[in-house]
Amino acid sequence: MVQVDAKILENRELGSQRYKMALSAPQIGCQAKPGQFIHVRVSKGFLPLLRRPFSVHRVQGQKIEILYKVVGKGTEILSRKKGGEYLDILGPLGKGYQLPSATSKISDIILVAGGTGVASLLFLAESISVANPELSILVLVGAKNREELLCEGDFRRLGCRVEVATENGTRGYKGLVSELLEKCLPLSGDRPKPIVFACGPSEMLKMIGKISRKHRFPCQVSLEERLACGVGACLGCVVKTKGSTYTYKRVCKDGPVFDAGELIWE
Amino acid sequence: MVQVDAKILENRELGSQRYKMALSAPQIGCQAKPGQFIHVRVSKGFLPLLRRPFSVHRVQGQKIEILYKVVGKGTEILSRKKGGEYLDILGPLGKGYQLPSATSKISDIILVAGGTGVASLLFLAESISVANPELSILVLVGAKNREELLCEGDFRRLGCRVEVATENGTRGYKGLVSELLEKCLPLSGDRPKPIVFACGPSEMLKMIGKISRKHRFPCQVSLEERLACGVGACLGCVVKTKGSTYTYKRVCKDGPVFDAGELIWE
Amino acid sequence: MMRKAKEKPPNLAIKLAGISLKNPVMVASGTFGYGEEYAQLVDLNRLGAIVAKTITLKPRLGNDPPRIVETASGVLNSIGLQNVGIDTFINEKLPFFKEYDVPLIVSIAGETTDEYVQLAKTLQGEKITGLELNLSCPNIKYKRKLMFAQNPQATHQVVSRVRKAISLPLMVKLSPNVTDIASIAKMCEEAGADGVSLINTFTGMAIDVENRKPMLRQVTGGLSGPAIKPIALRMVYEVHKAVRIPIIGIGGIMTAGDALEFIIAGAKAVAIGTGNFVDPLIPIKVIDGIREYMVNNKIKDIKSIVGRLKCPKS
Amino acid sequence: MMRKAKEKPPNLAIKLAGISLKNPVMVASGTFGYGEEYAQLVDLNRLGAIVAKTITLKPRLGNDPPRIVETASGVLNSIGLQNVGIDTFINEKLPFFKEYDVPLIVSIAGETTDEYVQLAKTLQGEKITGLELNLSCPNIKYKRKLMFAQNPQATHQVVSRVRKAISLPLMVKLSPNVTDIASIAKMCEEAGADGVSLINTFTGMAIDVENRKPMLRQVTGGLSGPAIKPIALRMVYEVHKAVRIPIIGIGGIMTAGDALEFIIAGAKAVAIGTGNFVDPLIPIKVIDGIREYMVNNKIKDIKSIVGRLKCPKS
Ligand SMILES: Cc1cc2nc3c(=O)[nH]c(=O)nc-3n(C[C@H](O)[C@H](O)[C@H](O)COP(=O)(O)OP(=O)(O)OC[C@H]3O[C@@H](n4cnc5c(N)ncnc54)[C@H](O)[C@@H]3O)c2cc1C
Ligand SMILES: Cc1cc2nc3c(=O)[nH]c(=O)nc-3n(C[C@H](O)[C@H](O)[C@H](O)COP(=O)(O)OP(=O)(O)OC[C@H]3O[C@@H](n4cnc5c(N)ncnc54)[C@H](O)[C@@H]3O)c2cc1C
Ligand SMILES: Cc1cc2nc3c(=O)[nH]c(=O)nc-3n(C[C@H](O)[C@H](O)[C@H](O)COP(=O)(O)O)c2cc1C
Ligand SMILES: Cc1cc2nc3c(=O)[nH]c(=O)nc-3n(C[C@H](O)[C@H](O)[C@H](O)COP(=O)(O)O)c2cc1C
Ligand code: FES
Ligand code: FES
Repeated sequence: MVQVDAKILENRELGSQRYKMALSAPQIGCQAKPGQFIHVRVSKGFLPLLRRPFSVHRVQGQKIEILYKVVGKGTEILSRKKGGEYLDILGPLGKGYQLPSATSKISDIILVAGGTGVASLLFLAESISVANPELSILVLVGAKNREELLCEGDFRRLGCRVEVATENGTRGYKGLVSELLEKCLPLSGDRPKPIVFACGPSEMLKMIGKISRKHRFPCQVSLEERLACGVGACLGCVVKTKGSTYTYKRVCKDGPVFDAGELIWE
Repeated sequence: MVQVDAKILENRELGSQRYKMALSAPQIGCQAKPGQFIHVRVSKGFLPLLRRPFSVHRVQGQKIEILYKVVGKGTEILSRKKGGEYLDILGPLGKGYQLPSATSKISDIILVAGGTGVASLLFLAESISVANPELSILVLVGAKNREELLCEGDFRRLGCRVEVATENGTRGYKGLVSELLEKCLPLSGDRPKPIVFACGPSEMLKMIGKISRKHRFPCQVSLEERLACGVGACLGCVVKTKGSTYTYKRVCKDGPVFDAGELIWE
Repeated sequence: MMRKAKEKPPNLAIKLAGISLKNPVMVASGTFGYGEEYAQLVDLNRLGAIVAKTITLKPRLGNDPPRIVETASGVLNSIGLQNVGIDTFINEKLPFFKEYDVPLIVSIAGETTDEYVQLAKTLQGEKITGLELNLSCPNIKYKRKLMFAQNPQATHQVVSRVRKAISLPLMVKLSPNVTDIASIAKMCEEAGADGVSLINTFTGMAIDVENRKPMLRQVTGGLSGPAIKPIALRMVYEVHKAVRIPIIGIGGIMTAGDALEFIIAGAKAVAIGTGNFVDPLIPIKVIDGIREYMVNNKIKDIKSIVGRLKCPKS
Repeated sequence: MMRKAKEKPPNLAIKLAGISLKNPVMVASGTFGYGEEYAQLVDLNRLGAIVAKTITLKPRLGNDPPRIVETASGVLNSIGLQNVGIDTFINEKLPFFKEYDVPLIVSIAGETTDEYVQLAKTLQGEKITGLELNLSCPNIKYKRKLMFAQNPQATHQVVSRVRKAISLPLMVKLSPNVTDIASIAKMCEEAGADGVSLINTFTGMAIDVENRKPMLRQVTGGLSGPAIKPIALRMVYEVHKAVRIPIIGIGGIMTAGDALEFIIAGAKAVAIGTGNFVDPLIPIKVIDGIREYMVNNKIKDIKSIVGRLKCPKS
């Protein structure tokens, strides 16, 4: 974990209020693992006051990328930044996805992305395909409509199979990506169970959590909560997890990736 | 008084953190008198919260100009605005300079400007020379150093005589512009007394007030105070003036221009 | 989204302490003068009500300047109740409102209970809609050090004595500088107030470190603006649970969303203060924004959401 | 500007309630965990002192989320004193500080006076520098509804009982949610406290108007950040006039200028809370900025400006 003033290399609009920003941050890039995030101070002043968290989307040599959607004042300010400006960032933060170990004999990998949830999953797909090229990866990408679909091509270039769901049916399966997951599951008895990694809106993750319980496959989900410190000090970002009764874990430090089975969904 | 969303036509740095901004605001331009000001919302959000006041520097057809110095967060934000953006402004506000009436037989006019105080005095010089072309105007321009001198050429083009004072002596008289005023005064008995108009830092205005009392010439000064509403409603911007004991007048409504003789300097 | 012709526009009108308001959006005392200054910029007739700058028996010069300083999302003021006094108010300021069709609530402050009663009686005969007792100005020195609104007994006494003296609708403006605002509000209710206005400013200060001097000549002043909104909102919420008389929610309202927060927390009406300085059209924008919210959320009557915060059981 | 070689660097060291601090800049309870999390980012040894997250007798799970919401220049939190409890703190958290040379002040909270005494006694034997009694957490439910720090008698009782039980330096953290903080601070002084920490958070709330639900699961939370600075500063100023024990100024400090305002108003030390979240280097930047200010203003010793506000006579 380091704090750096990172130079913005590029901040490009992808359409539908989604942006991709590249930053020069080798000190972060060399440590970052899929599912980890950076905590960004979007303004030199104090408005907004708190930093904003974004998943590491990609690491390429000296540079790291984030992929974000403008949803409020912080991301709005971010979207107006230009190449050449500097951003104060903390990272890499949090506990990322547990990659399937290269030696263990394993099953299919399914990645389920909702909206900007693709951000961390592309990094994950890249890492898996480098570490374990023989693994087949199925990626389910969901969005409201075809305009909001992200990264399909990137996943295909990595050799992943990609299926698409849009809520309004303008591309691929019409409906929620969690429904698409249930359709795609290889449930025939003798195939080994898949490992599922999911990132997206909490409603989607909750549904996927249910499906994983029902079909008993291992499932890791990446959660979003409002963060303050981002480093585990303030206890502001907790989620309920199973314990003797229950216990709270910090999204920023113990997560953002959790085993679906350990969470208590409200 | 109107509230308009005025288009920024230009926002040009003049050097040493001074900027000139031109706005398209015919509804304000057509009413504005020298010494009046506009109240500018520098940010669409709420930081800074309050508007910032700037004297009308010039009116040309559809456009009005302001001349400002970057001294804090409000002016800093203003300085980063680009032509084509819009600014929410209120104006023209306040009571401006009382122009010498065109018919009365009159004496010399002396304008004394300190720093960005020139802003309102150029508009005044223009108005006087249009209304009363036969009047001779002497302008004393003061600044910290030669780099910070403003509008000398503009005054000369209007046919004014210009004398300069810099605190470090890099141009003209070395010292304060108020000292220069005392040197320039036509004190010989039979010449009619001059009328003095002054705008600049409050220390300077205070000294000029003293000089006007000593030499008994009429003197109008334009004051600065922190404003909130700018329209006379909040009573936040008062200065002490003479009354039976004393009374408070509002810089934004009863001023910003006052007769030096009516003020109680602290 | 198209609205069908038969759909009725939402109803923003409310009754507040016996006063009928076109909508629940008022302007707060001290931030709108006596209406004249803003009349050129804002259609006064569209406002729910105007609360005039607080007046006292004698004219008051107010405090020495500087009186205003900006803070993070806030403003400190120490005006010190500068005002023309009740006689000049009645003779010179009141006639202005004759041309307008907007409820006028007159805010008064005294140094003693007797002064409040005398002010109230003097106003009883005038053409005004209601009275607001300002028991909470942080910028004047009180005999007993505390403001009226910081002292439950003093609050009860002044409210009940004014109540007995007049029949005008009677609001009481409370101070947030207290341990338990709900108990003070209850005192007002018991003493016969028709409503409570929450809140006046917080006492605060700012220092010019280069000169080691206070930024305000009076050292301390009253803090207003978005900075205080979360606390003001909590106070409205607490008072709403404690009393039945209507609440006017005040503190940092800049948008329709802010106003709706207060309404949902329990305010029947709201008032804009510092917002007027930021943009004189904020009251109008808030009214329009509330209407839009009601249309979008199919709320027919604004009264139906007053105090309707859905709290999860804990 | 060149400094002559013979000029001594300014002295930032202070004594606070018997504790020697390298400089007057501490980090506030609850915003710096138990030091571990920030140790990778900040050189802990440079800090004036660390106040650890409040601990209780038993471990506490804390409140249901959401626990954090941003407001205008502020943050509302309702953590609810989640903590590992005193035993785990001593066994697992305390050893971490052995490697560091920085005063550690441990913050404790109990539901009853007895719990405070028990906690204090347990800590008396440990390697810690001082104790802070948190009498002012707005996020837990108290038996008598009010917090200790809202009740002068309860404050006096708990402070004097803890005072008698231990010899460790003893600070008391007060609540701003009171009518008269100076009188509460006086109670602390009378009861034997070595210092007061001003202030904890203001109770506030925020509402999600689209869903008409509170933004925090617990409805209300504690407001911190620049928004509250003017009020915190005024409280320090008032308390400084009322007591002789040192004051730790807390509330919205983001810059050296903010810290200096508190010092000039009367705080002998300051603590950074929310600022740590904004930029973990704020404490260090504040220390460096204070030093620079002292050099520029030829102040040899920080103590010489504590409480030295120049007030104009009025
Ligand atoms: C670990 C982590 C990784 C993230 N990665 C990404 C990413 O790669 N790309 C991306 O676009 N977004 C990501 N987010 C979400 C992103 O941080 C928020 O969208 C952003 O902080 C919103 O800031 P804002 O100021 O624009 O919105 P605000 O004005 O603060 O709020 C706008 C809306 O967004 C919601 N919101 C704000 N913050 C959060 C949050 N932390 N979690 C959930 N909802 C929130 C609010 O409820 C509100 O409805 C991530 C969040 C976390 C916790
Ligand atoms: C009627 C009037 C006309 C003005 N005309 C001009 C003009 O034509 N050109 C120009 O450059 N400036 C003018 N000013 C001053 C200008 O309004 C301030 O410089 C500006 O508001 C500072 O805003 P800021 O946010 O950048 O500074 P802040 O961050 O608010 O403050 C920076 C510094 O400026 C001082 N300051 C801030 N506001 C004022 C104020 N209103 N009066 C005096 N000092 C202040 C503060 O004390 C502080 O030291 C005028 C002021 C008034 C009242
Ligand atoms: C400059 C100024 C003057 C004020 N004068 C008065 C007053 O005379 N009487 C009063 O009851 N409240 C007065 N107030 C308080 C406001 O009416 C309001 O209660 C407070 O500002 C909080 O609301 P806001 O955050 O929307 O400004 C004044 C506030 C300001 C900013
Ligand atoms: C997330 C959070 C947790 C806090 N937890 C505690 C706590 O456990 N004990 C305590 O005494 N104060 C606690 N505080 C209050 C701070 O120590 C401090 O008094 C307050 O935040 C005001 O300072 P600030 O504006 O610099 O944040 C907490 C504050 C925040 C924001
Ligand atoms: S954001 Fe502070 S602990 Fe997670
Ligand atoms: S700024 Fe409000 S009266 Fe002048």
